[in-house]
Amino acid sequence: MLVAVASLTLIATLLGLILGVAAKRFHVEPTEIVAELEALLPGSQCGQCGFPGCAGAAQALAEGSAPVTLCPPGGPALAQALADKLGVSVSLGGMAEVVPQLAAVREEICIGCTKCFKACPTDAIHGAMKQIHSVMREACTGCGKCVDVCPTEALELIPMPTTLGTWTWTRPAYA
Amino acid sequence: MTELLLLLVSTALVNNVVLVKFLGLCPFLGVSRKLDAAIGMGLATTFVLTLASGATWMLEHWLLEPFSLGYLRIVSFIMVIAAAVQFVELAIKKTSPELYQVLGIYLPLITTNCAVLGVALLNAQEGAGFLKSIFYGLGSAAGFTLVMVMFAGIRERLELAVVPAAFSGAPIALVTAGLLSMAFMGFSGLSLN
Amino acid sequence: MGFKDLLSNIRLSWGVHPEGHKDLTSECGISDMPMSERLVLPLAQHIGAPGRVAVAPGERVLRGQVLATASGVVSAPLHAPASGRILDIGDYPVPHPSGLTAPAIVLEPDGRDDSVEFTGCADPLALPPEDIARRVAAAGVVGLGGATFPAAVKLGLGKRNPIHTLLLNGGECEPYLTCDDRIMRERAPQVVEGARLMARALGASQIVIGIENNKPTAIAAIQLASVAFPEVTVRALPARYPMGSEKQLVEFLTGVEVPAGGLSAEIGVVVHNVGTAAAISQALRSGEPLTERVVTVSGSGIARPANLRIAIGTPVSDVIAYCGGLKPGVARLVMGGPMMGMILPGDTVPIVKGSSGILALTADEIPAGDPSACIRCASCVDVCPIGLMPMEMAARIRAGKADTAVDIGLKDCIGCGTCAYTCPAHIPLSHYFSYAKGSLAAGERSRLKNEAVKKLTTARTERLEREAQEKAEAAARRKAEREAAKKKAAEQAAREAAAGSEGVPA
Amino acid sequence: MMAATHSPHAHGGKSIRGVMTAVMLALTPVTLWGFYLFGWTAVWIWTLTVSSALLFELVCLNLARRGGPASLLDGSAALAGWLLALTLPPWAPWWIAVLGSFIAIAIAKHAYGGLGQNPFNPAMVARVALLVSFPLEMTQWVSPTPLFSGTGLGPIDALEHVLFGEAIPDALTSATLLGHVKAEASRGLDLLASVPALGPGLADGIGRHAGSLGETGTWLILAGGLFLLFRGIISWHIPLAVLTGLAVPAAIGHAIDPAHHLSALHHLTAGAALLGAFFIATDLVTSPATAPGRLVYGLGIGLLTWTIRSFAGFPEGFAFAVLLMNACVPVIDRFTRPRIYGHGAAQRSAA
Repeated sequence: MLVAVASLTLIATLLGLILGVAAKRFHVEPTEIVAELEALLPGSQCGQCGFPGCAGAAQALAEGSAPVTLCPPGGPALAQALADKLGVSVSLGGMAEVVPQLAAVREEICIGCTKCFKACPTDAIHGAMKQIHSVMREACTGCGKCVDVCPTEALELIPMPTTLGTWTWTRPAYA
Repeated sequence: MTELLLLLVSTALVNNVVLVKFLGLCPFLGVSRKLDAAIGMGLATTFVLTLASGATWMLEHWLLEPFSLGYLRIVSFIMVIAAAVQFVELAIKKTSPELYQVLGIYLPLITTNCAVLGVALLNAQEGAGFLKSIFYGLGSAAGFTLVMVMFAGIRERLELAVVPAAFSGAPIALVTAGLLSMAFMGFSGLSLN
Repeated sequence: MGFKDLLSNIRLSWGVHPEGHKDLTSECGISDMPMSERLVLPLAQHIGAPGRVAVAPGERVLRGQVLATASGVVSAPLHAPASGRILDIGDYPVPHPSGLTAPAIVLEPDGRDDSVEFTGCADPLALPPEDIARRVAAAGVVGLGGATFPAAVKLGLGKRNPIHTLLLNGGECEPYLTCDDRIMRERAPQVVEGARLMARALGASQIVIGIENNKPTAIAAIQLASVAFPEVTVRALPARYPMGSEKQLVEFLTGVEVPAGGLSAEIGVVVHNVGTAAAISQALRSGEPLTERVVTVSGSGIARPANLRIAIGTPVSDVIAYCGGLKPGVARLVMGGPMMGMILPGDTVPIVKGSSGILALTADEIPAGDPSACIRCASCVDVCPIGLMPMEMAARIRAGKADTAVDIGLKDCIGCGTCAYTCPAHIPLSHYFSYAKGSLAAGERSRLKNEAVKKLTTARTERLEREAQEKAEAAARRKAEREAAKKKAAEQAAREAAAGSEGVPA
Repeated sequence: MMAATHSPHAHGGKSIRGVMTAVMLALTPVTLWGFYLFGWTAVWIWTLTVSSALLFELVCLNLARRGGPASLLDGSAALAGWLLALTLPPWAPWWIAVLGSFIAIAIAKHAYGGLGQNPFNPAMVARVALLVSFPLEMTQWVSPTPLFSGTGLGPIDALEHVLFGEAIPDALTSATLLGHVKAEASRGLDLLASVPALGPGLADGIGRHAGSLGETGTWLILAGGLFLLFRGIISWHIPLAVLTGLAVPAAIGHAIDPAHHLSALHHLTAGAALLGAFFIATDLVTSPATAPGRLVYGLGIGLLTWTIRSFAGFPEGFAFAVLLMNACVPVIDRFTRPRIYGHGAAQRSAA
C-alpha cells in the first residue's frame, strides 16, 4: 500500500516539475481580446447594434452574447473579420440584404436649422445657418440619427446608389 | 527489423485504430473540419501516443508488475498521458497560435482520446516488448493520422458541396466515415507471411 | 518557324483553339466612316482618373482641341474628333455591361473640319526621349489593345527600372478581330517607327514583335518594314488563345515570367499593342491627337462586316447602320472580342478609345445551354494559362468563401475566359471570378470606409472636446476679466472714497 | 436592354452528355462480348441494373426538387449503372443488381448532393457493399455459355433464372483465376502446380473464361480505352499508372517467389484490372485534377490492388483500392496544385 502511494506521488511531482519548466519556457502573454475587438469596430458609437457604444458591443462579442453580424455599418467585411478573430464560423447570408444606407437631404424643405449636423457622429452633413445642407456620401454611415432630429423631415435614408465604380457582377445562378 | 515494419503497416492499415477498432472517434469527427487542423491533431496525437506507449511500458514493467500494483494501471497511465498532452498544448500554443486556436478544445481532449489510453492498455495486456509497444503506438497513431487526414480532405470538399439539408453536417460526415471504414475492410485478413 | 519556336511549341499545354471567324473581315481593307451628327465622348475612356472637363456647353470647339485635361499622373486628355458645338455635358450611357450612365461630353460636328494648329515633327526619332513621352501624353494615346492604359505612363516606366526589351503585341488571338492584322499589313512602316519611338523613350535596346502565325501576310509586311533596323526582330507565335495576353507573350518571347502582382517592367520588359505603336508614330509625325481608331465590325449578324476607321464618340447604332444594319436573329451585341469583350446594354453607347471590335452575334455563335453541376473533369485546369484551378476556385466562391479562393490564386486570374469556354458543364467560371473580385473589392471598400469613419468620429470627439475646452477657457477668461474689472472698479471707488476723505479734513 | 451576361461569348461545344455518351460508346464492345459470352442472363442483369439506376436517379432528383429531365438523361446515372453491371457476376440474382443500383445512386451519389459532389466512385461503393454483405452471391462465377451455342439458357428461362434465382447448375459453376489462386493459396498449395492445371482458357488473351460480366474481353476493353484516349475524354495518366502500379510489384513478387505470386501478365488480364484502369479509375468526378495527382492516384490503385490480391482475404482488391484512393483524392489535389504563373517563377533561360 505504502509503495503505491509513494510511487504515485513521486511520479506526480516529477511530471509537475517537467510541466513547470515547460510552462516557464513556453510562456505566452495573454492578449486583451476586448480591446482587439473594439479596434475592429468602426467606433462611430451609433448604437445600431443595440449596445451603448462600440465598447459595449466589443464586451458582448467577447462574452459571446452577441452575434458577429451585429454591426450594420461594418457590413459583411467586419462580420467576417470579427468571426475570424473569435474563431467562429459566420453565415453572411443575413448580412447580404443589409444594403448600406445613405442620408439624403430633400433640398426643397430644408430650412438650414443646423440641428442635423450637430447630431451626426461622423460630421457627414455640412452647411451653414439658413443655408441648404448636403450629405457627404463617403462619410455617412446611414445610422439615421440626423433623420430623427430634423424638424421638417427633410432628411431620409435611401439605399446607397450604385455608380460605375461600385457596381459589381451579381452572383451567377447555380444549377 | 522487417518484422517491426510489418507490425507498423498492419496496425496502421489492417486493424486501423479508428476505422476497424472504432477508437478515438470524437476527435476524428470533431477536428476533421479543416485539413490543417487534422494534420496538427494527427501529429499531436502521434507525439502523445508514442511517448505514452514508451512511458506506460516502463511504468508497467518497472513499477506495476514488480510491486503487483496492477490495479493502479489506469490511474498511472492517465497521469502520464495527461502530462504529455499538457506539454504538447504548451508547445503548440507557443509555436503556432493559429493551430492552437483552430484545434481549440480538442487539444486538451487528447487525454480523453480512447485511442491513446486504449493502445497503452493493449500494450500492457499483451505484455509486448519495449520496442514492439513503441512501434505499436506509432503504428496506431500513424493509422489515426492517415485516416484523419483523408477524412478531413473529404469533409473540406463537402463543405463546398450543396449537400441536401437532411444530410448536411454530421450525417454526411458519418456516412462518409462509414464508406471509408468499408473501404478499409479491403485490408481485412491481410497477413504478411 | 524557327526550331526554337517548334521546341517551345511543345511547352505550351495551356490555351484553347476557338473557331477563328477571321475570314469574315481579314480581307476587308481599312475604310473611313463618315462623321456622324452627334458624338458622345465619355470622360473615363482609359485606366486611371477620368479627365477634367475644359469646355462649357454651347461652346464652339475646333478639331483636335482639348475637351478634358488629364487629372493626376495616371490619366489621359480627351480631344475633339471634329470641329462643332458642345451640346451638353452630362450623364450618358457608356459601354459597360451594367447599363449605367457616366459623365460624357456631347459634341455636334458642324462638318467644316477647321482644326487647331498642329505642331508635327518631320523626324520624330531625333527628339529626346522625354520629349517623345511628353508628346505621346499630349496626344492622349492609350493602349489600343483593349486595356487602355495611358501609353505615356508606360513609357515613363523606363525611369524606375532599366528596360532592355520592348515587346510589340501582334497576337490578336481573339476570334473575329482583324483590326491589328490590317494595321500591320497596311501601315507596317508606322508600326515599326512607332516601336522604335517607344524603344527610344524607354531606353530599350531590343524590340521583338510577336505575331501569331495565322497572319503570314502581316508577318511578311512587318519583316519587310523592319529589315533596315537590326534591333527589331519578328517572331511567329503559335496561334492559340490567349497567346496575346501580356503574361503569356512575355513568357513565350523572353522565357521569363512576370512576377505575380508585379509589372513586366520589373523584369526589364514593356509590352505595347501594334495599334498603339502606329497611333504613336502618326501622332508624333502629324502632331494630331488620338481622335479615331480602327474597329472590326463583324459577327454573322451584321450585313457587311468591315474594318473601319471610326471617330471616338460615334454611336454604335451609326456604325451598325453604315455596315448595312443587323440581320434578323441577332442575339447579342458585344464590344471587343467574344472571349473577353463586354455585352453592350444597347446600341446608343459610343465607340471609345478601347473599342477594338463591334460584334453582332447570332444564337448559334454564343454559348447555349444553362449551367449544370461541375463533374470535376479538370479540363479548365488543363487550359488555364496561369496554372490556376478554376473549378476549385468556383466551388469556393459558390459556397460563399471568396476569400479562400484568393488563397489559391484568384488575384492572379487574368479573366481570359478560356476555362469557361472549355467547360462541358457550361459553368460561367469567368462570371464567378468577376463576381468574387467584385465582392472582395466591395468588402475592401467597406473596410476602408470603416477606418475612415473611425477617423471621422475620433476627429469629431476631439473637436467637441476642444470646443468645450475653449468655451470653458473663454468663460473663465471673461469671468476673470469681469472680476478684474470689478476689482478695479472697487479699487477706483475705494481710491475716490479715500481721496474724498482726504480732501475734507485738510 | 439586354441582361448583363458575362464574357466569354463563345463556347467550345463540349457537353456533359457528350462526355457520358462517349464513355458508354466505348463500353459497348465489351458489354456485347459479355452478353455473347454469358448468354441471356447477362443481358437481363445489365438491363435491370441500368434501368433501376435511372429509376433511382429520377426518384432522388424529384426528392431534391432539382434538375428536370435534362440532368436525368445526362447519362451519369446510366453510366454508373452500366459500370456496376459490368462488375457483377453475370448470373447474379435480380436483387443484387437492384440493391447495387440503389446504393450507387441514392447513397454514394445523391446523399452527397448529386452529380460531381460524391467523393467515392458510386459503382465501386455499390460493388464493395455487395461483396462485403453478400460474399456468396458476388463470387458465384459461371463458365462461358456462348449465346448461340445452346449450352446456356434461352431468353425466357434466363429471365426466370434471374427473377426466381434457383441455384446455378453445377456443370456451369467455375472459378476465376484470382478466386482459384486465393483458394489454393489458403490450402497451402503453391501456384506453379495449380495455375497450369486450370487449362489455357483461364488466362488467355481472348477472355473466353469466367469472370464478371465485363471483365473478360481484354482486347475489347483496350479498344474502348484507346477510343476514349483518342477522343480526349480521359488522359493517359491514370490507366498507365494503374497498370504500372499493378504490373511492377507483380513482376517483382513473381520473380522473388513464383510459388506464391502470379506473374504481371496474369495480374493485368485477370479480374477488373483492365476494365478498371480505363473506365472506373478514370471516373472524372472522383479522380484528381492534375497530371501528377493522377499519376500518384493510379500508382496507388495499382499497388493497393496487388497488395490486397496477394496478401488480404478478398480475391479481387481493385474495388477497395479505388475507394481508398478516392478518399485520398482531396489530399492529393491539395498537394499537387500546378505552380501559378509568376509565383516562385522558375527563371528559365532567356529565349
